[in-house]
This record gives sequence, structure tokens and C-alpha cells, in this order.
Amino acid sequence: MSAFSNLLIPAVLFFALGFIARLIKSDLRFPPDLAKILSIYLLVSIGLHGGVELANADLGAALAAVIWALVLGFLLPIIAFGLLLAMRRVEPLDAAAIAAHYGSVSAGTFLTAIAFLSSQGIDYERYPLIMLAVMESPAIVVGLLLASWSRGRAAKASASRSEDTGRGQGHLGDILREAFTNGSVVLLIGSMLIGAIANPTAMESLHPFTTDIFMGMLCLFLLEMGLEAGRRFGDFRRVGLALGAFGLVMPLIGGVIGVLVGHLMLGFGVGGTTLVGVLSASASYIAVPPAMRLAVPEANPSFYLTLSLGVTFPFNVVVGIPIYYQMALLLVGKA
Amino acid sequence: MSAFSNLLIPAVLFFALGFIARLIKSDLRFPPDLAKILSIYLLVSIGLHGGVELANADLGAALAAVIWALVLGFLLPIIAFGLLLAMRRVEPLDAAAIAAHYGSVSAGTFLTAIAFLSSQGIDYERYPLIMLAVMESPAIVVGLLLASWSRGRAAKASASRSEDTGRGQGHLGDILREAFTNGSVVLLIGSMLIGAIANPTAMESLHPFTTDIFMGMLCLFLLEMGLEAGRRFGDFRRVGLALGAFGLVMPLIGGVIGVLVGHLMLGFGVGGTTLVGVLSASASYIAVPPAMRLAVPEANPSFYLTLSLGVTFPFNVVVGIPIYYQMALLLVGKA
Amino acid sequence: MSAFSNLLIPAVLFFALGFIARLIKSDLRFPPDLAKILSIYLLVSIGLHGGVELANADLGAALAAVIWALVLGFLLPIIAFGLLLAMRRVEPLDAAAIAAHYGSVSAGTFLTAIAFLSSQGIDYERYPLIMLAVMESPAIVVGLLLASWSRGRAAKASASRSEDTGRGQGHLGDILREAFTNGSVVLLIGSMLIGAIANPTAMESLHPFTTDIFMGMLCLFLLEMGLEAGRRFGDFRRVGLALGAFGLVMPLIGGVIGVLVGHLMLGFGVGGTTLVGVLSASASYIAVPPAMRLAVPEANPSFYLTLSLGVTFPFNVVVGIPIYYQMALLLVGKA
Amino acid sequence: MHRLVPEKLVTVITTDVLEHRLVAAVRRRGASGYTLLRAGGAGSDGLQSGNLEIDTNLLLKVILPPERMSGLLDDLDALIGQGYHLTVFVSDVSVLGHEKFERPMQT
Amino acid sequence: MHRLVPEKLVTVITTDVLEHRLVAAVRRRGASGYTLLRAGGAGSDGLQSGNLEIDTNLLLKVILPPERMSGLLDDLDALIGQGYHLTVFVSDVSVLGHEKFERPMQT
Amino acid sequence: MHRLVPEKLVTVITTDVLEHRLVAAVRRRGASGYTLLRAGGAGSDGLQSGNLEIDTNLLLKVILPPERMSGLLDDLDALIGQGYHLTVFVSDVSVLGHEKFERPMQT
Ligand SMILES: Nc1ncnc2c1ncn2[C@@H]1O[C@H](COP(=O)(O)O)[C@@H](O)[C@H]1O
Ligand SMILES: Nc1ncnc2c1ncn2[C@@H]1O[C@H](COP(=O)(O)O)[C@@H](O)[C@H]1O
Ligand SMILES: Nc1ncnc2c1ncn2[C@@H]1O[C@H](COP(=O)(O)O)[C@@H](O)[C@H]1O
Ligand code: NA
Ligand code: NA
Ligand code: NA
Repeated sequence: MSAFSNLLIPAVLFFALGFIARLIKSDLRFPPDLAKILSIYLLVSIGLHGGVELANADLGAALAAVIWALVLGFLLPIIAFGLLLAMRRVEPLDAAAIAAHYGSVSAGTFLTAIAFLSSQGIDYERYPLIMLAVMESPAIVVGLLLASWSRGRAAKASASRSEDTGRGQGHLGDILREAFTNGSVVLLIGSMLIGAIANPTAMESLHPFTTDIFMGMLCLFLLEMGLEAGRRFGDFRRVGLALGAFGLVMPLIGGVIGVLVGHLMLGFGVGGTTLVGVLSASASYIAVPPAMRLAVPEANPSFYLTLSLGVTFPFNVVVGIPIYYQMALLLVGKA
Repeated sequence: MSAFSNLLIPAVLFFALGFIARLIKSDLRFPPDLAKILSIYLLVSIGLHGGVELANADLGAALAAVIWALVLGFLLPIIAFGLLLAMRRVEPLDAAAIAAHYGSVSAGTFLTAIAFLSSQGIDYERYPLIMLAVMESPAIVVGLLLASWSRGRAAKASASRSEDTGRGQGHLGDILREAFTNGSVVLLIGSMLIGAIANPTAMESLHPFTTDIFMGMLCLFLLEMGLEAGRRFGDFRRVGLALGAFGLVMPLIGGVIGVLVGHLMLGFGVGGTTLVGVLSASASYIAVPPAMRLAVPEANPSFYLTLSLGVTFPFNVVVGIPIYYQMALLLVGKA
Repeated sequence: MSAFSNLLIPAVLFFALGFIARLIKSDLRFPPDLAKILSIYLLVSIGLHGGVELANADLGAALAAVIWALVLGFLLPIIAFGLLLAMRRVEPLDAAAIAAHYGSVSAGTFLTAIAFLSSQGIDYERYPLIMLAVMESPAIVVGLLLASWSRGRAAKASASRSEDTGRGQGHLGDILREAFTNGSVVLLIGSMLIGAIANPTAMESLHPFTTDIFMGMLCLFLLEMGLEAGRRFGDFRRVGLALGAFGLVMPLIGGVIGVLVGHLMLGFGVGGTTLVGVLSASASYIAVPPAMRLAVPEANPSFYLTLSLGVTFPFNVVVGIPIYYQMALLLVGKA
Repeated sequence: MHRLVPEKLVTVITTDVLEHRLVAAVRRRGASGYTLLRAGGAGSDGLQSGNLEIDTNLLLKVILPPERMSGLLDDLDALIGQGYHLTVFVSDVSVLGHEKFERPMQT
Repeated sequence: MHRLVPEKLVTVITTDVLEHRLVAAVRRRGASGYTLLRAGGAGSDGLQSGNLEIDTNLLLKVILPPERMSGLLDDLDALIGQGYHLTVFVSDVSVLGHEKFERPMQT
Repeated sequence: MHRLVPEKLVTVITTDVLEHRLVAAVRRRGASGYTLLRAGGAGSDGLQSGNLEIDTNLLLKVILPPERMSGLLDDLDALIGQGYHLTVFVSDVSVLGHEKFERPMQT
């Protein structure tokens, strides 16, 4: 029932429209800048929103959320990496790059989840918003460590090409700095700070911009994401069935872990628990891909972009969110 | 009186501003993506709007509107083609390409007409919105048939270059598919479906985006269209006076036919009748030009773009709409 | 106190965010078209706003505002030019180009000042809006005259390269026309006219677009300006300390003159007086740079862009506005 | 300079309506990749302001081994024969790492 | 390969403020068309981030018969002489359907 | 034609994530400037639609005196050696006002 009503959320329907447009080979396309503009708008708006609400938040609870966000950000990529190595379908460096994506988060999925909760009339805690900001980057660090470990092993295996080991390391400091000064991280955290410290009357004058037109902007964004997902979906075959399955199983694993953390560790209600599930289940397509392109150039971007954008994102938006919600309902036990 | 007050509608004034800016050779220009963004916004918004209202529409009346839209979409290009052949100023293939434009519609003109009706406090039926979506593509098919017929005749005349006949036909299926999966058609019909099936509370949350800021977006769009029309207007000379006159006469013919269909066949009131007049009178500059570029490459785009954007669009926006409204008034007979 | 609360205006905070993002070398960047789109939006919105209010304005007062705007536009560049020549750090042609920028205005600074006044709950006269439109261009004319004078002097000094004197003059008419048909001038004045003559009910339907979402758009614009200012700030060294100091002193001189004109000549209250101070203090980065690129190609754009965008704009937004406000308070004498 | 290997660069400028067909031809002819840019311009086909969906040009660049170029030019010639307006030119370039240009894109 | 005819390609990179003048020169010199792209960059004129109306570059490409090139270069030289910052270079290209490059644009 | 001087034009096409590194290399190697364009495309690195921040290409053009080119190519080679996907090619061009290409950018 709720899975069905999820499909009646305009944002999800626009995602489907974009996806279908690509399947029927429509020439519908967005001008290159539009998706970038929409994502700037969305990050600024959720940042401001989060900031206002968190200004009045409980410091202890906020701290707990930050710590658990870090734990998830470090833990999830390691699970993903183990799974991928066990599957033996991709090189270790590819596995490291893919793993990093699953430790980070997707703002688009998170926002769709919020639209889903609102349409169900379910309230949610605001702390997941900080977690969204916090979880963008740590997984990048884990990805780098995993890549570095993989390179070390490869170098041992073929001690001849020792030059290899030095590859990504000369710039490690650079890359870490880049992970934490990534545009979307700066935009999200910066807007949050602004929302927290700015003059409240002035903040109110931003309401029509950040809130009233928000859903419409999200719809356009998901329309474009549908187009992109549709485009990537064609690469599914190339990625292979096994790897494709990883793109479906990993979010479920993440979702379960997230829901458990959300309720048992952070004590959230159904709404907040669902959101932590969604954060853990979602895979980044904003902050992590460029970081991996820079830091693990040996990994094939087709793998991680297809998985994150073409498989996991559509899965979460259409099927995953209602599932994590059902899990949260079960766990919190208040229907 | 009403012609004058038409000129006091901000959207029309912005059109004039763009036109004048070009005439005085201002360096005012829009970044390339803005017009594309605005047209995506407008199509999505009118689609959603239409969908919501049509979800509650009378099926029989809706069907009648669809059928008459098809009739107009097939009839008008044939009239236009005949007229153009009779004028003997352009090659038959050019005539076919131009004719297709006049069987299709201009969303910008339609929206200006709605702004005009609203400013006059006149209510209108919602069925013309479906007609807008339906009429985008059929004229393309007629254009292709006319082009194919012209090629056949040319081939008979000079039987030597028989290769010619095969030209556009190898891809006919492709081109038809492209006509009906054209980006703007998919966007408009997709948004309509979404508006019709989406959760009504969720749809309400889109209201500020799709409705409140709509007029402003339309103003910016018409400003850009004014710039483009002004740019094309200079090509008027090149097109020739006779062809230019066609760009003024054809919308009047279309307007009369549309108004008759709107009232006599569909039984609309003054508002709806005006809108059907506007649909028939307007010429496409979104879906048809790329289709003709693909399918009738022998035709000169300067002809159809200058006529559609540089002559008929300004004529309709500034003079035509009040005329069709007066005709509707006369016909419906309720001042 | 007020200087501090200025820093709590979201728009100013977003400016700081952009600036800091650049300092910490974040890869945050705007798609190229976004800044252009935002500036089109802002000019149209303030134009419409101004037009509506000025339709009901007192003609005498409006005329006085126009005349004093012209006086400031002619006077300020001459002061700036004298100062720069006295400093002997740049060539006369560079001095002419820089001077022109200080006689013109910055819409971004002006809007930040309005946000500042609103956040303080201070009312202001609407006439400075006309002054904003009027002051865009005249300084360009003065800049051209100063450049021409400099070229004449240089030619006399080295009578050998007489060809030099003819440089910018062949196109003087062209350049003047371009100054007054500059895109931003046409947009601002055109929107003002539309706001003044358009149907009032129709204008009301534009309110959500031009007013409700305005502050948010301004925030995004200032975020981008912060990025650009941060980028230019690095060129500060190259420009030299002395020239940098000019970028701080000149707005203070302009501010004092503007505040005096605003209260003593135009009889404005604290709000209006502050705004005239801001207009005089601010330096153009929209209309003047392209005009100087065209008309004084010998001048180095790094100088005027760094000064205007990298020094004076941040100074005014963060420190200058509260200072001019304090000066207005002192002068008008009503705390 | 021994690492620079001569190769052919084919550039096509035309309306972006043809994007799918051009990319399909490039893939079919075994190029290792292609690069697309949006452009404006003017020619026998009139002005392309680049502002509307309907008057934007694309500029396509393809580097490919000389022996595959001829096939691609055939395709482009065929399009021109059908009446499409294409500006096509070939330049001599020297590439770094020429092996990569030998490997066709996966499809 | 007999269908490829050698021609000259002139490329100009400069601030987009000069667009009208460059296009006017290209038309005057009888080119059959031109192609315009927006660009960023840096040079003696400082950084052009491409983000603001005031610091965007344009890149203009014109193919024209060698005998008309000289006139266009004169115009570009004149602009440089007036102090404008232009990056201009000429490349040898081989065009498909060279006749089209002989026909000046209509004005 | 005496005013046209032969020079080398290096073109690099790659993901725009590398922008900072490429520009740094260009500056270090003493080029007088550079030009940057946004692009889409496809290659061994997969499809770059140009629509998302994460799959946009850049096209970098640098004209520089032949004796400085080698150093720049070394840097580009090093990046390729590290696993980055770069399409690099060099063309012969003739520039107007060649002195300007001798003067490195100020840093
Ligand atoms: N002589 C030329 N030099 C550079 N680009 C050209 C030239 N002629 C045509 N073009 C480009 O090719 C497109 C198609 O030209 P055409 O085939 O003449 O309609 C034009 O829109 C221009 O962008
Ligand atoms: N050496 C170069 N290589 C490539 N592009 C250049 C070079 N020098 C300058 N440019 C381009 O030409 C524009 C004007 O350069 P300039 O004339 O040096 O100010 C710059 O903004 C760059 O886009
Ligand atoms: N053969 C080619 N011709 C033109 N551009 C190419 C070619 N191969 C690759 N590219 C461009 O270079 C980028 C990187 O290619 P690659 O190194 O193959 O991943 C691609 O996204 C294309 O834009
Ligand atoms: Na995750
Ligand atoms: Na019609
Ligand atoms: Na000023």
C-alpha cells in the first residue's frame, strides 16, 4: 500500500518520467547547466533549513548523530569492499572506488524520502540532516585507504613495477583536503551554519525560496536524474549481472544497518529511523565520484557511476524508501 | 480597447522589450541555457496544471477535444501547403516544411492568451490544454507526407536523379517515432499524466512552483522570445514580402477556423473558443523545427524559422490574440 | 552593533561563504550560466518593483533624483581619476578605465543595502532606484572623455606615433550608443517602464516571482559574487598595495559625497540617504567593464576588475554599508 | 618527440538535431571515443543563435586511425547527400599514447 | 581521398565583447559561415572565468579560401593594433565539399 | 604571410576534475595563456554526458613555443602514467603576433 502511494509522489513520478523518456529514446534533454543549478539550489535549501532547526537542537543528541554518521561512513565502505572482493568480479581498486560511494550519501534520495514521509503525514527528527552533511566525506577517506592497501598488495604481487605503489600517495594530503572542501560539502555545511546564525526575521524572508518552491525544484531535479539513470541503465549489461545485483543488495544491507542505528542507537521515531536507513542505503553521486576520479584514476568510472546512478539510485527512490520505512515501522513498532 | 489592454499585460510588454532591445541593437542577451530552462519549466507547469484539472474532466468532452485537435492538426497544414504552392514563392519541399509548422502550436502564444484572458477576468475551459498537447505532433506527420509527395513529383519531373525519391523515406519510421517522442511532447504529456494521477496533497505542495511564480517565468521567456523574434525579423526582407504576408494571413485563417471549431463543434464559451482560435492560429517553434531539420533537410530553415518566430509569433502575441478574442465574442455573442 | 548585525544578513553571509570557499580552495563553482541568469532575474525584479512604486511618485522629486544621479555620475569619475593620477601607480588610460567604474554603480551592493535596511526595519525612499538605473551609464561617457584626453596627452608627448590618437575615436559614436543600450541598462529601464505602465492586477500576479523569492535569488547571486571576489582577491598583490588602498578609500569618499547629496540636496531620510551613499560608494562590475574593454582596450582589465570586484565590492558589502548608514544617521540626526 | 604519433582529427559542425546519428556513425566506424561541444554560428542554413533548442549547433571531434577515417567520411558524405548541412574538415594531429585510439568503444 | 580539399581555418580567441565586430569582419570578408563557442581561459588580459558576463571568452572558427584569409587577418591585425587582446592562429585543414566554403553568407 | 609564425597547439580532453592540475602544469611550463571549454563525449572512461557535475569534460587548448612543449607533454604523460584518462594531441598552427606567446603568464 505505502509502496504504491510512494509512486504517487510527484517527485518519484518525475523520476519515472525521465527514466521512461530515455527508454523510449525521446530526445528530451536538459541543458547542461540545469542539473547543476538545481543541485546548488537543493543543497542550499536543505542546508538553510537544517541550520534553522538545528540552532535549537539538543547538543548531546546532535553530537550522537554526528558520531554515528562517522561510524556509518567508515563502516559501510568496508562492508561493501569485503562483499565486492568476495564476489571477485572487479579489480580491488575498482572495489575500493565503488565501496566509497556506498559509505557516502545521496541528497536526492534523502529528499525523496522526506517527500515520501510528508506525503504520509509522518513527522521526523531533524538530526539526519546533520548526518547527511557529515556523511558526505568520510567514506572518501576510507576509499583512499582501501585503494592504497590494494595498491600495496598489487605491488607486493608484482614487485617489479614498484613505481605503482607511489601512485595516488604523492597527493594524499591534497585529496583529503579536496574531500573535505568538496563543493557540495562546503555548500551544505556553509548553508547550515548560515541558517543557524542568521537573523531569524531575515531567514523568514527566505522561506518562499527555500521552502515553497522546493518541491517543484526537486521534481525537476529528479526528472533529470531519471534521464541520467536511464542513460546509465543501458550500461547495466556491461557492468554484469553480478555487479548489478550488488547495487541492489548493498542498499538493503545499508538500510538494515541504518534503521538499527537510527532506532537503537539514536532513539529516533519512525520518521528519523527511516531517514537514517535511507542515508545508509544510498550511494553518493555528487561528492565521491570526482574524489575517486582524482584519487583512484585506475578505477573505471563506468562501474561506480552505473551502480550508483543507474542501479542503486532508482532502486532506492522507487522501492527502497518504502522498504526502509516498513523496517522502521516494524522496529519502532508503532504503526 | 481590449487590444490596447493586451499591450498592458506584463508578458506582452516583456516580449516588446526584447524585440525593441534587438531593434536598438542592445547587447542584451540571454545565456544559452536560460531559454531552454524556461521552456522546460513552462511545459512542466502547464502539464501539471492541465493534468490536475483534467483528472476531473468529462471524458466525452475530452475525447471530442482530442478528435478536433487531430482534425485541425491534419487540416491546417494542408491549407497552408495549398496556399504556399499557389503563391509559387518557395519550392514544394520548403512549402511542406513551413506548412507543418502551422498545423502545430506554440505554447508561448497559448500562455500569452491565457494571461490575456486572466487579465480580462474571463474564464475558460480546460480542454484546450489537452489540445495543446495533442496538436504538437500530428502536423509533423502531414508535413512528412507532403514532403514525400513533393519529392515524388520532383522525381517524376526529372526521372534521371531517381536516387532523390529515397531520401527521407529510409528513416520514415524513425522520424515518426521522433515526432511523437519529441522532448517537449513527452514533457507536456508526461507532466499531464503526473498531474492527473499524483497524490492531491502532494500536488498542492507544488502550487507555489507551478502557479505562483508562473507569470514571472513566462515574462522572462517572452523577453527571450522577443530577442529571438527581433533577431529573425531582420531576415524578413530575405524571406520576401509575399512570404511575409503568408505569415500574417495564415494565422488569421487558422484563427477563424479554430474559433468556429471551438464554439460550433466543441461548444466552448468565449474563453475556450478564443483558446482554440489561438491554437489553430499559432505556429510551432519547438517540436516542428527539429523534426523538419531531420526529415526534410532540403528545406531551408531560414524560411520556417523566420515565418514562425519572426512573423507569426509576434503578430499573434501583439495583435492576433485580441482579434481571436473579438471573433469569439462575436460568435458566442455574449459581450 | 549594526555592523555586526549586517553580518547576520543571509545575503552577506552567503557572500562570505563564497569568499571563504575560494580561500580554502574548495572546488565549489557555479555553472557559467547561473550568475548570468541570477543577474537577469535581479535586474528585472528591481526594475518592476521600482516601476510600480515610481508610477505613483512625485515628478519633481523624481527629476531631482535623476539630475543628482547625473551629477554624481559625472563628478565621481573625475575625482577618482585625479586621485589615481596623483598616486602615479597606473598609466593614465588605466586610470581613466578604473575611474569610470567608480562613477557607475553596483546593483549587488545596492540590493545588499536594501536587505540591510529591511533587516534593521528602516524605511527608505524609492527614488534611489531610479538613480541606480540612471547612474549605470554616464560614468562610461566620462571614462571615454578621460581616456581620449590621456591619449591626446600621450600623443603630444611622443608626437611620432600619431596613429595612436585616432584609436578609440573612430568608434566613439558606437561606444556611446553601446553604453546606453548596454544589456543591463535596457533590462533595468525596460522593466521599470513595464512596472510603471502595466496593468496593476497583472503586476500583482508577478509578486511571488519578483518579491517572494527575491531574497533567495540574491543569496545565490552573492554566493557567486563571493566566489568571484575570492578569485580576484588573489590578484590583490599583483595590483599593488597602493592601488588596493584606492579601492578602499574611493568608496569612502563616494559614500560621504553620496550621503551629503542624499540628505542635503534630495532631502531623504536615513534610509534613502544611506542608499545614495551606497550608490556613490559602489563600483560597477556589470555595465562598465565591457564598455571599457571595447573603448579603452589599452587599459588592463585586471586592474579594474580586481579593484571593483575583489576590493571595493567586498569592502562595501561587509563594512561599507553599515558605515554609510551610520553617516546617514549622524547627518539626518534621528537615531 | 618519438612518443607523438600522427593521426587524423575529423571535425563536424552541424545542427545538434543530428547528434544521435553522428554518434552512431562514430561508434559504428570504430572510433575509440568522441568529443562534443555546443556551439552557435551561421552558414548556408542561416543563423544558429544557440539560444533555442532549435538553433543550436554541435561541434564533434573524432580522432581516428587514417584507415578508419574513410568510412566515417562516407557516412558524413551520405548525410550531406541527403541534404543535411554539415561542415566537415580533417586535420593532421600528433597524439600522445596512440594505442588508445586503436581500441573501439564498447557498445 | 580526392574529395578532401585543403582550406585554411582561422581561429580567434578573445573576450566576447568583440563578438559583433568579429562577426561583421567575417561577413565582410566573404566567409561562407562561422562557428562560435563560449570559453574561459587566461592570458595577458588576466583570468576569464567564464562565469560573469564580463569575463567570458569566445572562440571563433572560420574556414575560408586562402585568398580571402589575408583580408580577414588584416582586420584582426587592426584590432590588435587598437589594443585588443586577440589570440589568432591559422591551421591547415582539408574540407569535405569545398564549394560551400566559396559562397559568401547572404547579408 | 610573413606575419604568421609557426607554433605548437596542444589540446587536452579529459574530465574537468583535473582542471586545477592541468592549469597548474600550463602555468608552470611557461605558457602565455590557455583556453578552456566545457565538453561532453565518450571514450575508454565511459560516457560523459556533460549534464552532471561528475561527468563533464574539459577541452584545454594551449599554444606554446616548441621548446616549452616538451615539458608540458612530460607533465601530461605523468598524469596518464598515474592512470588518468587524457586525450592529448598536438597540431601545427601559425599564429599572429607570436611574441605574445613567448611571455609566460604572471603568477
Ligand atoms: N566557413 C565556415 N567556417 C566555420 N564554420 C562554418 C562555416 N560555414 C559553416 N560553418 C558552421 O557550420 C554550420 C552549418 O553550416 P552550413 O552547412 O553552411 O549551414 C554553421 O551553422 C556554422 O556553425
Ligand atoms: N598561449 C595561449 N594558448 C591558448 N590560449 C591562449 C593563449 N594565450 C591566450 N590565450 C587565450 O586568448 C585569450 C586572450 O589572451 P591575451 O591576448 O593573452 O589576453 C585568453 O583569455 C585565452 O583564452
Ligand atoms: N577518439 C577520440 N576522438 C575524440 N575525442 C576522444 C577520443 N577518445 C577519447 N576522447 C575524449 O577524451 C575523453 C577521455 O577519453 P578516454 O581517455 O578514452 O576516457 C573522452 O570523454 C572524450 O571526450
Ligand atoms: Na550510504
Ligand atoms: Na496552428
Ligand atoms: Na559609484
